Amino acid sequence: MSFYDTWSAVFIASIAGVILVGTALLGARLLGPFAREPGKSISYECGMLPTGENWTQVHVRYYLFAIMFLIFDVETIFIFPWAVRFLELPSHAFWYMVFFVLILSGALLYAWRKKVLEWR
Amino acid sequence: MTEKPNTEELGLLSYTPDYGNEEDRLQPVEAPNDQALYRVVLPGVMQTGVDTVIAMCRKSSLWPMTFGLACCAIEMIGTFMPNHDLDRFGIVPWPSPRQSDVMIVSGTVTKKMAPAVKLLYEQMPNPKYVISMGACATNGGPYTEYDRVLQGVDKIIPVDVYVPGCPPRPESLMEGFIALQEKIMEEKKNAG
Amino acid sequence: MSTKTSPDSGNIKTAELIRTQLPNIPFEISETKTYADLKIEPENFLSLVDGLNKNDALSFDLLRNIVAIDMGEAGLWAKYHFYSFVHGHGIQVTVPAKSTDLTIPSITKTYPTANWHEREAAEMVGLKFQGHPDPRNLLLEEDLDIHPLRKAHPLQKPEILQGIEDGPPGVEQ
Amino acid sequence: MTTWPESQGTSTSLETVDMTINVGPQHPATHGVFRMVLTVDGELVKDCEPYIGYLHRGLEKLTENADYRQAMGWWDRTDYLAGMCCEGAYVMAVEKLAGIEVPERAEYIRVLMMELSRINSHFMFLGAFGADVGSFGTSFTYGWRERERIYDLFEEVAGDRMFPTYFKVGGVTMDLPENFETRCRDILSSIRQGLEDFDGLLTGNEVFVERCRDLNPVTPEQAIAWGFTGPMLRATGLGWDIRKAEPYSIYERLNFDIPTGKQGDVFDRYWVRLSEMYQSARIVEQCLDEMPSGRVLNPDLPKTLRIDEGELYLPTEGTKGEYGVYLMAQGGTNAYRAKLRSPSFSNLSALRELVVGNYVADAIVILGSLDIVLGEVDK
Repeated sequence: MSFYDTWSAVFIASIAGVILVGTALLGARLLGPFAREPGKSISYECGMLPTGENWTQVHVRYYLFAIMFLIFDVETIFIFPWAVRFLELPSHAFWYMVFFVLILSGALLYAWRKKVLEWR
Repeated sequence: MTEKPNTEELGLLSYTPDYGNEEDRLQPVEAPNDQALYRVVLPGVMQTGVDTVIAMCRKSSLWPMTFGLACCAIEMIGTFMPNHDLDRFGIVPWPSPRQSDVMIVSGTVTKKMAPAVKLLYEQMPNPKYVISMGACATNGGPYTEYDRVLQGVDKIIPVDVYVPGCPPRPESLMEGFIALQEKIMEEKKNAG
Repeated sequence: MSTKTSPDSGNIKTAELIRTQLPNIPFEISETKTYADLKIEPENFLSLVDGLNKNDALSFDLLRNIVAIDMGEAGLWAKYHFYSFVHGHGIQVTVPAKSTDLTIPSITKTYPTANWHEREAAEMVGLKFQGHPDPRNLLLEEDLDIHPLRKAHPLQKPEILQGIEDGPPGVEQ
Repeated sequence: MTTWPESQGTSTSLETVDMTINVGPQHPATHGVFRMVLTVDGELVKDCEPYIGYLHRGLEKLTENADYRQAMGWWDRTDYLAGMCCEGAYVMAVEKLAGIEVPERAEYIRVLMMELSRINSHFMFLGAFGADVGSFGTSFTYGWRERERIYDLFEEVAGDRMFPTYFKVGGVTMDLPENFETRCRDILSSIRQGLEDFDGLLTGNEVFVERCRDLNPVTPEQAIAWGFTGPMLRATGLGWDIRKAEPYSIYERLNFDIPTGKQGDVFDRYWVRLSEMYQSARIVEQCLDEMPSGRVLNPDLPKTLRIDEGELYLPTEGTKGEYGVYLMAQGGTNAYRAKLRSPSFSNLSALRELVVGNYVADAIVILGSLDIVLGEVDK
């Protein structure tokens, strides 16, 4: 298999990506008449001028929930290719994935016991 | 007359945004007429083709900003609901001004509400249109004699279509939208 | 007319009941089409309100409504409507404000719902409610100092612009 | 300022600054142009500052400068969800002030129309409240299916959908069309069908009940102190309805009962309004059965209505609570002073006590459960 056969799919995908993103951005820039108005830069506060500053310190509980979500999101990324190729894989590959999922559910149990999931 | 109690020494937090005094709260806002880049880049003969295509796309997907002020808002919701369906014209009600094309001013615009209407109009992306729905938004309607009511929303923002009625029937609001679509098709040059 | 004129018009019984219960408060009783009316001076208005609220034969626990009226040369009046759930009777109390300082004692302590009613009455007619926790404008803008419901306050002239030139003959433009 | 609890072992105290969120005049959840500024610490509402007056259109000033009968155009635009309830209240007040008799048939037609517009307004509440809690489109479309039918009936009877100005001082402008009885009965059956649908859609929905149950319970004493009337007060368990307590028109001849809630929380307010609609449908049916024949308008009405000295305060049961009309006449054709006691005004004045201490999402649900109409709050 020559060099191009293996990598041609990657080339096509990246070119298509660039074209799509490019036309979207260029189209918006070309076709849409952008109007510079004083009100446009003010952040939308239901028709009122914004009060107070928005760059405030946010409580740490938001960060914890974001991290918990991230762990399980990344986990699904690993499960997808495994599930797609599941039939061709040898039978013992199943137990690898179960072991992987067990580790993460252990993490979930730990977080649960440390009362991270409660919303204080 | 009675002097105004200032809120600071009473320890009250006053969240009233300071839009300035009465006159410049009610200053009118002009419609922006910036030209899109393709009119500069493309040669003249091709512009009309692109204009018609874009105008057709724009007219068939008008997203109104739901801006219910008073009784006309209930008829406006009635027009969105399945009995007088507006979705078949591609008109999807959208709560925020950032993604909407049309501002339906449905109800009485009072002088206390005027600066908010102006700010919302400015925060809408260009090209934008305004439908003044009902007699109140057109010239103050039955409340035109009270001095805290603004006699028509076209005193502060440019209006494209006036829909008569108090409140206008859903069919007449639909007719207003169809008139707006025809207007978009005619003026496709400067809307470009 | 509806069969049972309700609330029984001019139910003087409630007014007499109040007279007997609160003998030492001077007020005049008069009759309106629906409720009896007590006219009282601002000085002993607070004591009347406490009497109405605390006295368990009256126990007026709901303040329904405060109406501020510009009576022209008779000054500014405020009319209160009270109702008692226990006994099911209602009363109207009229308080003419002194034309010198136009103040009426505020009753937000005993009736928290009076807060907004008094703010609206204050800004609409120019009465001042002494002891009100938050005397800002409610319906008008905060920096406005006009009293729309005064008789002297003008109306706005409706603008007839469209088609003004082809109006019917004889209509002064 | 909240600190991360020491039990986690991290001793750093992370100060957070309270953010002010402006739920402003143009907001889908405020049912009109109402604005409240929430001071929020994370998700918890610390303070709420309501601002009204964005729809102050001078109802009282205009009524003072117009004839008694002309002013009805403004009065039914106050509670624009139930046009006929406001018309009925104002017209009854003027008749009682002027001492004008109303024929029997007109009384029955009025009560029938008022109860239909009460159902109409409660359907809008169900639609909007469902949207506030989460089902954005479905509850609106369910509600509007019935509202359009009631609007068609109003249009057949009086020619306009929302503000038919069908009532007149002295009776009703026109008699009912011939097929009105059959039309009204099948609309009643479709209303009952609509109510079962809503029962299944919202009361049957476990998430909806979970969100509304035990949210912001109110005791009867608090409700009376804050001036709550109507469904807000009946939700706390105090079964006070002006149609029963101080009956006007022909309400004491009709038998219907007053649904009351148990602890005044958001679910009870919703449930009281839902079961009130069944009672209103019962009233409409009774009116249809006992409808006398005869004249619908008082024959000897004066050309220009002049009312000499007199004043009155007539409380009526509007859809949101006690819709009271105060009129003072000093002779002449114009009312000297007119005041609307608007239920939403008093219900809304206690918003800060209701909302503080809950989450932001629950604050929106509580505001939705008040069922305010800004046309009547700002007058």
